[in-house]
Amino acid sequence: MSATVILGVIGSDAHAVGITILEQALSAAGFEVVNLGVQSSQSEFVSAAEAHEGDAVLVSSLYGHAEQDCRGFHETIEAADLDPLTYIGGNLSVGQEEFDRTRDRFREMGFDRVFDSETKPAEAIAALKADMNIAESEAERARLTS
Amino acid sequence: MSATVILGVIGSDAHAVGITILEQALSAAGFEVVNLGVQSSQSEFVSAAEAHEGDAVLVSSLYGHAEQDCRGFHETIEAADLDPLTYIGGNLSVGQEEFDRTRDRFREMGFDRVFDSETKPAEAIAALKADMNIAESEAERARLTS
Amino acid sequence: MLRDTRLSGEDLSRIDEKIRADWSVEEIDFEEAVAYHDSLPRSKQFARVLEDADRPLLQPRAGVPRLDDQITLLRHLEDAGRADLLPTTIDSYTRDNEYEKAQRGLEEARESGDDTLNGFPAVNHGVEGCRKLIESVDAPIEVRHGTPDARLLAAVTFAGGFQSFEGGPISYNIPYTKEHELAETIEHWQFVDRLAGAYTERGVTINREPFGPLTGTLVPPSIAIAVGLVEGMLAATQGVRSVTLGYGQVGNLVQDIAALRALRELGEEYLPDDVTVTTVFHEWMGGFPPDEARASGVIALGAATAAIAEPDKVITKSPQEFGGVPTKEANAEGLRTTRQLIDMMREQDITLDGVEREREFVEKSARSLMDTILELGDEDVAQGVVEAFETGKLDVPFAPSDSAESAVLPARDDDGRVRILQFGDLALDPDLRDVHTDRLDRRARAENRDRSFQMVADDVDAISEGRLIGRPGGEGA
Amino acid sequence: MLRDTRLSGEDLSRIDEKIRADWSVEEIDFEEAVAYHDSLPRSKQFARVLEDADRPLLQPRAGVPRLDDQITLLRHLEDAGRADLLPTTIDSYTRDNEYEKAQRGLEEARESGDDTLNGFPAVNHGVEGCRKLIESVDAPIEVRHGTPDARLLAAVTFAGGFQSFEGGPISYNIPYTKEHELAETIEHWQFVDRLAGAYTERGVTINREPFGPLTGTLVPPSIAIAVGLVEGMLAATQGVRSVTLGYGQVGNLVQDIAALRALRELGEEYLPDDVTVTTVFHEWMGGFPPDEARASGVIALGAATAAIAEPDKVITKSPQEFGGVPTKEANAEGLRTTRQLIDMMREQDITLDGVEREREFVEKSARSLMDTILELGDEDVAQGVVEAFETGKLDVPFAPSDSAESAVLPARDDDGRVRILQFGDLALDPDLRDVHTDRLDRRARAENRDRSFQMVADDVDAISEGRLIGRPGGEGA
Repeated sequence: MSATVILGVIGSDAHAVGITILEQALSAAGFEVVNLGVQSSQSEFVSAAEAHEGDAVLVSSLYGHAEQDCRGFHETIEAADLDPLTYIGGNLSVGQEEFDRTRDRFREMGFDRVFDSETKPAEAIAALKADMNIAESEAERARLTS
Repeated sequence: MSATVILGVIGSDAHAVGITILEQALSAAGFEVVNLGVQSSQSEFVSAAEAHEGDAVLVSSLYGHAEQDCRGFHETIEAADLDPLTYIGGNLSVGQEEFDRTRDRFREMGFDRVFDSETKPAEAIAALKADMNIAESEAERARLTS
Repeated sequence: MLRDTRLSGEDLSRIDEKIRADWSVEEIDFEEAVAYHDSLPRSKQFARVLEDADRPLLQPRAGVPRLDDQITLLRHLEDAGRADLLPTTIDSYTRDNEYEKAQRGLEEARESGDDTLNGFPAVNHGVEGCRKLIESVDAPIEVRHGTPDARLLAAVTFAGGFQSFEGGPISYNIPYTKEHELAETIEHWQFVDRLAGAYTERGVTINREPFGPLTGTLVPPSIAIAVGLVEGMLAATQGVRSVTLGYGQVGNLVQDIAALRALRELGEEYLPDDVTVTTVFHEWMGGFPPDEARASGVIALGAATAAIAEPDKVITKSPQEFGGVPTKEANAEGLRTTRQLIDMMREQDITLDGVEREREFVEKSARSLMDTILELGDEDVAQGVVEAFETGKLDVPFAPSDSAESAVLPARDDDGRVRILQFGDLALDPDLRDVHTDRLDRRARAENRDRSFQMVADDVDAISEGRLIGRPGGEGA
Repeated sequence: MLRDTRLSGEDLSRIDEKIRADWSVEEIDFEEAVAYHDSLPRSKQFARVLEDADRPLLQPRAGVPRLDDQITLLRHLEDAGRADLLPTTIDSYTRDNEYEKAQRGLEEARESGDDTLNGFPAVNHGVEGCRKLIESVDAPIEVRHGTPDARLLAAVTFAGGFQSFEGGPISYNIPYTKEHELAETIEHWQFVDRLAGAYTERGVTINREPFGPLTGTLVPPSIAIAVGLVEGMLAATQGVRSVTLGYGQVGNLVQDIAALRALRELGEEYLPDDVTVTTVFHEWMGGFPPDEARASGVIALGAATAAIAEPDKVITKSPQEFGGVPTKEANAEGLRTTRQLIDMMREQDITLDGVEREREFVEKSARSLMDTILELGDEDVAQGVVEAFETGKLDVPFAPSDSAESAVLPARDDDGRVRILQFGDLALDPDLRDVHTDRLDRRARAENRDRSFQMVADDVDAISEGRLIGRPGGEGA
């Protein structure tokens, strides 16, 4: 397995803790990871997906402006003739909106999966493997859920 | 000076900390103190005032039932042909009543002075001395207010 | 004549019949009650849960008159507060054995919805009511009260499925009432303990917990420990095999940790080998600041102390302590603040300088009191403790009871530890007294004033005013 | 070329003119500004109040866009929170030097009453607005922000009467932004510090405070200390004479006390003798529990740590930390909980085992980093620190900045102390690295798992989930 995952925090958000941990977790799970870091623009994501032949793009946002920052993102990806899996996770809504509604909105925008800020890396990894049809070894499963 | 003060907690109230401290403070300030302790009845106060020729009766109540416990108290004192100073202090009202209103009610019942639960012994002593025309020495004043 | 000997089965039956004449309760079938206890899941076996825990368990205080309200309250404390052990606090009328008045209060509460009683009248709810409560929550429940004569309460609640019972002949007499004879309350509690012992012999361990904080205000640790040891010994004589010795926070970290260690060690030493000794730490029982934020600070200091000292159980306070009975939400908040601190601190290896020295001092002082008690009673602890209180050789500060001299006056030293300012006739060896006096002299010098009762008065108010030590100059100092 | 040398008066004027071209602010008359500072009462002299205190002073965080609201907020924190020192937190647009956007936000706030800015846009309020704020409260106020290029902000706020200014070229760059060059932010802060120095030379001491917590998440103490020392040295070169070195609580009592001691001692050692060094302790800067009661527990542990370690200043948190910006009431509550604990504990003599050993370890580690920095810069700390970050020899975990390698990964050891799991190129001597690795191995064995990034992930979430150490098994463990 050597699926490539593009990872970054979108917009002017500078929260680095989450993607640092996610990068480590993805690497440990056997993915090739391209970490764009914080304050990454839509075009940086798209260029990286193109250059590294990314199989998945993981967008993180923790400062409440994800919707604005992601407007037109999937159109740009399509325009570049790419078709990666796209996930987004973090504090995605402003205020006290129910997460179910938030998820629906981001699914409509084109994201394949939407996660809240309590999501553990293991969940994202399990989702990636499921969506990419990568079999988990028993050992990996045990480690990830421990 | 050897004024005699009768001291006690009225009703079924068993809070002893306050009067223990007050007893000590009064003794140190030169008063003769008869401490009836907790759970003292009106008649115990009156008998003690009679037996010890009490110049003042200090009633303490901390459990919120002072008004019921003191009903008819001043009539009983008068009936015994006594005329001591009477003070009351503690948590005198139930609920959030303004202390000014509480004071008025107990003044109407016949108490010469009414104190809240934050009152320090020094205040009660200064009041007793004022009401009994006992001069405070400079030294005492310094000690009491220190 | 009062003796520390086990009541016979005949005594037990005779007294049981007599107390049930006080108030008509259904006939209690002991065998049936034992079978009921046997039917309870292991998670409701109080002694087992407490004794097997690998971390301090948290227990709040709570009691309201109506059964359904009490169930709602306890469930909230389990769910929102994650309480490990639950309480049921009994109302004042029941504490005075005024079951008729309690009944009226309960009926009024049922009719009006208002709580005219300040706790749960377990005798009036009867065995069936108690069992419904036990069955409605997951954790084990202790009976907490303040009843000098708790015989009927014990008979009903034990049969009702409760497996832990707070109090004792000294700790529920001296700090709570004025006119009960100590010899009498000891006799009454011999029945309670014998009943607990009878269940214990049938495999239903009833946990007994002397009330450690006593008057709750600056009680010197040696006095609290001596009272707990005496009550534990009296209970053990009657067949009790699970004793939780209590101690109330004084607020000095070193002294509180030392006192809890001394309590456990002396408990192991003075109580028979077949008694399992556990300890309970009460968060500050004195006056609280009239402000929830500052009250949370007081609670947190208790929690931090517990995290380091690791008692088996912690009785929590709520941030609404100043205002009397807290809402169930505030009660759960006190639990959660306490748990957060304990869970953040208990895995840390925290060792404080001076704890061992203070522990030795507390132990020596408690031994001095215990030696006197046993000597006065010619090795009979029941007779000895009555004699000791009569002569003031054992004494409790600020005690309302005529059975105590109440001549002891405590004050904090310059480090905030509770010392003794006035000894009365307290049976402390002269070298131990000298330590107290020296420490208070040091404080007096530091504050440039005489060692006097004014320190006591200042210390009593200090924590509610935002400090530990009542320094001259008051709040702004 | 970047050098750690004092800017000339000409440089100062030239830069001053240039930065004021960014946004039209009124001409600042330095002499008039000095006279204004001279007219302030002693109680508003920040450095004097801080340096003369005999107990830890408390300071909250707070900033809203409108002047009148900021006055109301600060007065509330003074009155209801009894804050000793006050803050004014600056909005994000100002931090990005987007004064036009800040102006629009301020005007919207004035029109609508809604706060569209997340802080006080001091540049837009101008010198007069700042002075009104200074005059409206009793305590001294510090400017707190997060601005990589804070030159104009400093010019306006210093002239506006503020006498304390948080931040520095590393601490307001590496944890806050992605693309600022470190060499550039050092140059910018040389101006800020030189301006503070100019006031200082005229008798108006401007206190400077490097931002100690950095990324706020499990930062190893040696890294935080090295960054603070470098920023303090850079400031001293420009004539700053009052430096407050900062450190953020990690939650292990021994390590936090040790780190604060090391910070003070190394500060005295590395900074010139004519600099007065003070210390500030930040209550936990990581994730908070989503529950005010548990959050109060986290705050209380910080307060207890401060009571024992006695830093000169404590930056408090509020129980609403989880939810973002707290209400002013919650902010005052955090102050009062903290004060109650500090005032109950600080008179107690509390000495913990192991603090000295940990302090030595922290000091050795910080020295190892400092030696490398000075060596890389050939004794020029400015050049050295740029080189150190470029090579990863100095590094900050979880840093968003491209100027840092961010290869260091921290994790807690079995006692809850923050150790280093992955070193990247961090310039720690091998024997020091071995200690970190040993300790984490011990934890790994205790948890029966590999030493791995999973520990980091678990530890980052632990406190918000109610524990200190992220043990396997999660919340219920």
